Amino acid sequence: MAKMAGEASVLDDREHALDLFRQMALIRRFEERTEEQYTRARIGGYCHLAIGEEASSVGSIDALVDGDALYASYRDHGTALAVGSPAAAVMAELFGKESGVARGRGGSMHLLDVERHFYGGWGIVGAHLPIATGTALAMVYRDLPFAVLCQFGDGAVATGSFHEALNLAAVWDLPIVFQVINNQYGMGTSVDQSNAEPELWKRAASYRMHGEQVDGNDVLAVREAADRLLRQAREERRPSLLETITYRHRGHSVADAGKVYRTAEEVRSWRERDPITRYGLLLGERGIASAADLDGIWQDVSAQVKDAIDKAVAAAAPGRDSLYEHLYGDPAHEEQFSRMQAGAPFGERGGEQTWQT
Amino acid sequence: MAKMAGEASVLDDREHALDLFRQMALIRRFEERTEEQYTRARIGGYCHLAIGEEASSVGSIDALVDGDALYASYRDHGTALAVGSPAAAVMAELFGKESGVARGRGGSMHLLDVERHFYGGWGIVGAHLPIATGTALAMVYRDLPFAVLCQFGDGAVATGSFHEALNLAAVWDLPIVFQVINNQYGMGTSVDQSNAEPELWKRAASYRMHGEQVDGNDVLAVREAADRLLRQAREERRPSLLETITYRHRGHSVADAGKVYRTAEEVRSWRERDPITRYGLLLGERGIASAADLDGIWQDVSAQVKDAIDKAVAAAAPGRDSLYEHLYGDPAHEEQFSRMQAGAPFGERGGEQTWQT
Amino acid sequence: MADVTYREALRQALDEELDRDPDVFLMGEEIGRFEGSYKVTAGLWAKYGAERVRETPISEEGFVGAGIGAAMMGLRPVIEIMTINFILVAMDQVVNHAAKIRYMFGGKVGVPLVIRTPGGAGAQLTAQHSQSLEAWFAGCPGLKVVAPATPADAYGMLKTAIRDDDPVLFCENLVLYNLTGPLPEDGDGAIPIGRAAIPREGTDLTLVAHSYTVQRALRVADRLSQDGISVEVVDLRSLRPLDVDTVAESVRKTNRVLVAEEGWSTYGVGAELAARLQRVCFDDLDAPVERVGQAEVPMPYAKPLELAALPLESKIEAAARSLLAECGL
Amino acid sequence: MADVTYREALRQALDEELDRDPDVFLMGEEIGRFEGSYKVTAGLWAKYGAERVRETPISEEGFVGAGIGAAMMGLRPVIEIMTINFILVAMDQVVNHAAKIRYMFGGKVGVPLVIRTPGGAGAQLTAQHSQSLEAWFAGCPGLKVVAPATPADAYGMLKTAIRDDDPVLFCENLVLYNLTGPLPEDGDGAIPIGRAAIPREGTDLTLVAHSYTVQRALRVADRLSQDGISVEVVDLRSLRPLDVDTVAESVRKTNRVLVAEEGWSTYGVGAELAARLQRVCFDDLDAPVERVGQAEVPMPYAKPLELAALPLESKIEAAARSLLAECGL
Ligand SMILES: Cc1ncc(C[n+]2csc(CCOP(=O)(O)OP(=O)(O)O)c2C)c(N)n1
Ligand SMILES: Cc1ncc(C[n+]2csc(CCOP(=O)(O)OP(=O)(O)O)c2C)c(N)n1
Ligand SMILES: [Mg+2]
Ligand SMILES: [Mg+2]
Repeated sequence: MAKMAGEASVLDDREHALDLFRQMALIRRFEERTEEQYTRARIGGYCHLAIGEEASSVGSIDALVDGDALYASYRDHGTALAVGSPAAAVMAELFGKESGVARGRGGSMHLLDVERHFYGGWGIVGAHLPIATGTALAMVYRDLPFAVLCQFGDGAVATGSFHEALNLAAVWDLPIVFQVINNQYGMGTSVDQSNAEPELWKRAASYRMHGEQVDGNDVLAVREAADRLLRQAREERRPSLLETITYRHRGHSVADAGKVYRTAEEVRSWRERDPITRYGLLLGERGIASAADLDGIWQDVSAQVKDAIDKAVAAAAPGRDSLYEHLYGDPAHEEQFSRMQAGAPFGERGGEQTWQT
Repeated sequence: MAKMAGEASVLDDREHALDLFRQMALIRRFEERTEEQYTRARIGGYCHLAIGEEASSVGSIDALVDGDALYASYRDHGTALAVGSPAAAVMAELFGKESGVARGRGGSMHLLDVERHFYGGWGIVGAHLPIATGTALAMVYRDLPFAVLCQFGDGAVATGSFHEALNLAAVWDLPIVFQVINNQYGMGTSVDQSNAEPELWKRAASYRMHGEQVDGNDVLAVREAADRLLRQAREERRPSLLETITYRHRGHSVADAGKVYRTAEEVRSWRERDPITRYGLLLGERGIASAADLDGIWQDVSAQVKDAIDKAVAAAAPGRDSLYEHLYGDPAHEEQFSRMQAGAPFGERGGEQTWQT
Repeated sequence: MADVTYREALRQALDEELDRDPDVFLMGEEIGRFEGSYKVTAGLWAKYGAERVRETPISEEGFVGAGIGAAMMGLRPVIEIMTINFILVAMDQVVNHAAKIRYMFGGKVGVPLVIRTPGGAGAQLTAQHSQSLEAWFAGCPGLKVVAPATPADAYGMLKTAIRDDDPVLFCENLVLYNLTGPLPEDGDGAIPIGRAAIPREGTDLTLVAHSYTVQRALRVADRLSQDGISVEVVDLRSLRPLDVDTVAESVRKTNRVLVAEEGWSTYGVGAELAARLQRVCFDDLDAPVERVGQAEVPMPYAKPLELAALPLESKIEAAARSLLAECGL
Repeated sequence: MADVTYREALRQALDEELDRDPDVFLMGEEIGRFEGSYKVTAGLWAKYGAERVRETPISEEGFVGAGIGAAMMGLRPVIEIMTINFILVAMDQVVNHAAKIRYMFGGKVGVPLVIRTPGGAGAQLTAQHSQSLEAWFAGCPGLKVVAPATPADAYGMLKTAIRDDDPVLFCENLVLYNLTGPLPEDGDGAIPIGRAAIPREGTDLTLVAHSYTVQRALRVADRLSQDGISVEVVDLRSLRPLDVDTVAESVRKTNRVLVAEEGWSTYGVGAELAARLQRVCFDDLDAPVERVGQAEVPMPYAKPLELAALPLESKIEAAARSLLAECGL
């Protein structure tokens, strides 16, 4: 969340500058340990890591103010951490524990943190763009001075949802920044294979919307652009499209080695542009942080992640008897469904009542 | 269908020049009589007239060569006529007769003429764009030297299908011309209410595709642009987006008076730009046709439409016993479904067998 | 109070809810100046303005999604999908999103959304505009699906749906819009979800239906009564929750049941009801549960074919008579 | 011939059909260089090239539509939708278009299209990636829907589906891909659509299933046989057409039937079967048709909840025992 109100450079505020580093380091360490926990089968399902993309995520999320809303794709562990969700609650979600951010129901792809205005973690490519647009509509409807940041991958740009959402946001003058995190691939498909116009930010023109591209591995550049565009959204109710160019070091998911569709050379060249190393060097150059300072941060975040894992291991899984909880929220729903029990599949007769609401 | 191969001007070929007039006149008269037949309840369902849009339709369809495929929206009476389907078969379809182009199953919105490569008449806004794209793909797959012309309304531009189809066509280098017939409104919604970028042709840029706009009430301008873009599609396998600006004189459908969302003044001003009157004047000015010539054409097409109505009135409606015909085409389908009769709804017991395949 | 049309009942419910709760707003194609393709929102745009009666481009996936995102913030969007046929382009938003959000996010956020949409057939609108797809949604946990058959229920259940904290698919019917009837007399007329109604009592046969088919069922009951056959008509009103109890109670009395519906019977509403009833009324049924639905084809255009495909009264009546004959009645 | 996996059986069928008919081509996300998200198309891109094994952007609505448009020209596209969950964004193309085109256009054009897509759950993929939605499509006239449960059927029915002149939804299952079994011995192995199979005969109970649930059913039958209970397992193989005859014949022998499925039971496959069977086997049934399906919630992530939601063998077995107990067995 935004640490400063004005226009001052991040680097002038040492605490803020270090915090950006800390956030990225936390994500990196969290993802590494997540991968390890996944291979130990403590985490199930799909598991998409954001290693290499930390600056794209942290830079723009850092520009949010309290009240702004955030949406992300399924590659959302870093999103939750950047927004400030406790690492333990995030890890607990990956472990499927009741103390997880979604009470263990959502897992890796469906993190959220409503108190921090983070509205998920979504699994259908492109589909959360219209939803985020609706949240921006709610801000206008309620006359709130806030904006929405909606992050998604380059793969989403080819979906009909992308087009409908951007057009609606523009036709309706909604306060939303669409951030495409262009990590070069959607699974094994490259951006130019998916998109006739691979300069994705240019699509903004189809909606008379401002579009721009920044180096997504430069956390300060991302932050600057996001901050500016979010302000424009809040103050002028103008949507925009921000493309941040980055790379995922790992495969699409932990199950994908990521070697078939790209060369070792390509991966290596991007690793050399690692956003965290790069920002660390900058902090050193500017005399903001010594190697020891950064080391200290790495140790802190490592301890934090270790603690998160320990807590997640120890946490309780949801009980089987809670299977039907949270399906409906309306207080009347039990009454509404009360007459649907009769003849329900495996109902009256079976020892176990599996039909409930 | 294209009457000339080369680059020569349409006006240099008197027969061709008159044919364009004749086609537009036929559509106009057909639509007028259709409206009348609809109010006499001989036609049911929805009924969308293309009065005022004749030049947009005829101009581009005239640029097709035999082998090119054509797709249209539900506003398709004129499309079928322009492609050369017998007026009697088109009218019979509107009357729901077995001799109709779709054997009376499709009605007004679902005309087609496979022999003339006209692949329908579609009712879900935007949805035929991907389908037309697939037909263009088939042409490449089969290495045919033909192109697809896909016509749709301005309303379709806001659909996800528009975006997905144009992107696929561009990514795959398909021979297709997407023609948006911009008649200013989708039902009662104006183009700028639906589209953040109301210059619809500009959307082509999002797909690195050529886009252009022409006066859709100028049949020669439409023909010239379509001819050029279809050639480009056939010869260079490059898709494009062509916007033709026109106006529908009537309401959205026969049920809509078309008065709530536009002023009488606006309608009047467009009627003054009537594409048929205008082209007739041009033919006169250039000495290609006298008032008497044009009158003769009007009489011919009126007779043709009258004949079509007479035939449609006299034609037989499909028999109730043909209800299950054409559902599946595979020769094995009856055998496949033979074991599904048992316990079918209202099956064995009822006097009438409604479950069949 | 004078009788009103089903259309007017809906309009009044919308008007009153817009008036009552500033979080309620409408969204859909042509619902503003044009007053709705079927004129359900007549006068509301003029009264409440473009923010609360929001017109949309032809982007069902987009604006259903936008409704979800607004509902997640606590607003109560009421979306009109011009006809149920077009919901197919927004299916992912309804099924993968609206229905799943609360559960998938562990109850941390909900979706108080209503999607109003008419289904039905009979005006030669052909294959792509004549469907009754409600059973698919009724099979989807997380959604509620209602399909009122009278002006009073349309009015009362729309209010309840709007006040419900969960997503409700509110199925209307093109043929019902002009049906007239009284509005509820007492209170604000809200009618609970999940309760079937018995618009006509009888003893020989239970005839179950929803939406417009209830009106057909009532006419069939009339006709059969002329031959001394007493038909009890059950109006399901709600498909999820499905009030199996009420149907079962009726069947325990009549011992025979026919389910009529406008959609295709196979894998349809009648299938679920038959599956329930053969279980809870196993010893009460004198004959199997029977079903009548649309002929299993896309709806054809030509009038004779359309008539042959529709579950008309004649067809329901024939099925009823055949079922009764089976039982020696 | 050595046993092959279900995945390999599919791959071989695709390979042979690509080889046999130049009009057959594949289309889908990641099916080329990446060889398919579940590796079903391994080696085919290398063998047949990018024109015949066409990779697509994430545009399901777009490329399903493109498949339809290519099929209308007489090509035979075989589309892979990565999992059935994503078909919801292409639902309009499947239901309003593929299913209706031939009929709506009076038989003048057809759609020889296959859509292959895996459903199923069990690997903690959560609500948006764990569905079994095939019943909805099975309810749609104009489509055929198959769901093979063995490598031989996967192989043989995929061939038949590709050669069929009408659109076929070919349902695979994530959990089945690694199942091994023999391929058909004779001819080219094509297996007709619309014929259920009886992988295990029995006399006490008919247990009906499709797709992966057939494997569960067979294991349940094994377990029950240890207690002297003889279970006949019917593998539906096809949901539209649905081979009611074979199930009914079995029920006439066993007098008891349980339908198990991976999807939600309510308005599901078992509903339709129950509706049919209570009719054609009215006097043969000793007890009502029973159903077991997924718990009626979006699939939760946490393992204990997922296990509680899945129609596991234990649950099927319990339902079977309870049904038999009902009948004094
Ligand atoms: C509609 C839809 N189609 C397919 C998928 C399967 N899928 C999951 S992730 C993915 C690639 C997305 O790539 P991108 O948007 O670039 O995000 P990244 O993984 O690079 O972060 C695909 C095809 C899906 N989830 N949703
Ligand atoms: C997906 C979808 N949504 C809504 C409709 C209802 N509808 C039919 S025509 C129409 C307006 C289309 O306008 P446009 O594309 O400009 O074509 P025009 O009628 O002007 O020729 C609408 C909204 C539909 N058929 N399909
Ligand atoms: Mg990507
Ligand atoms: Mg228009």
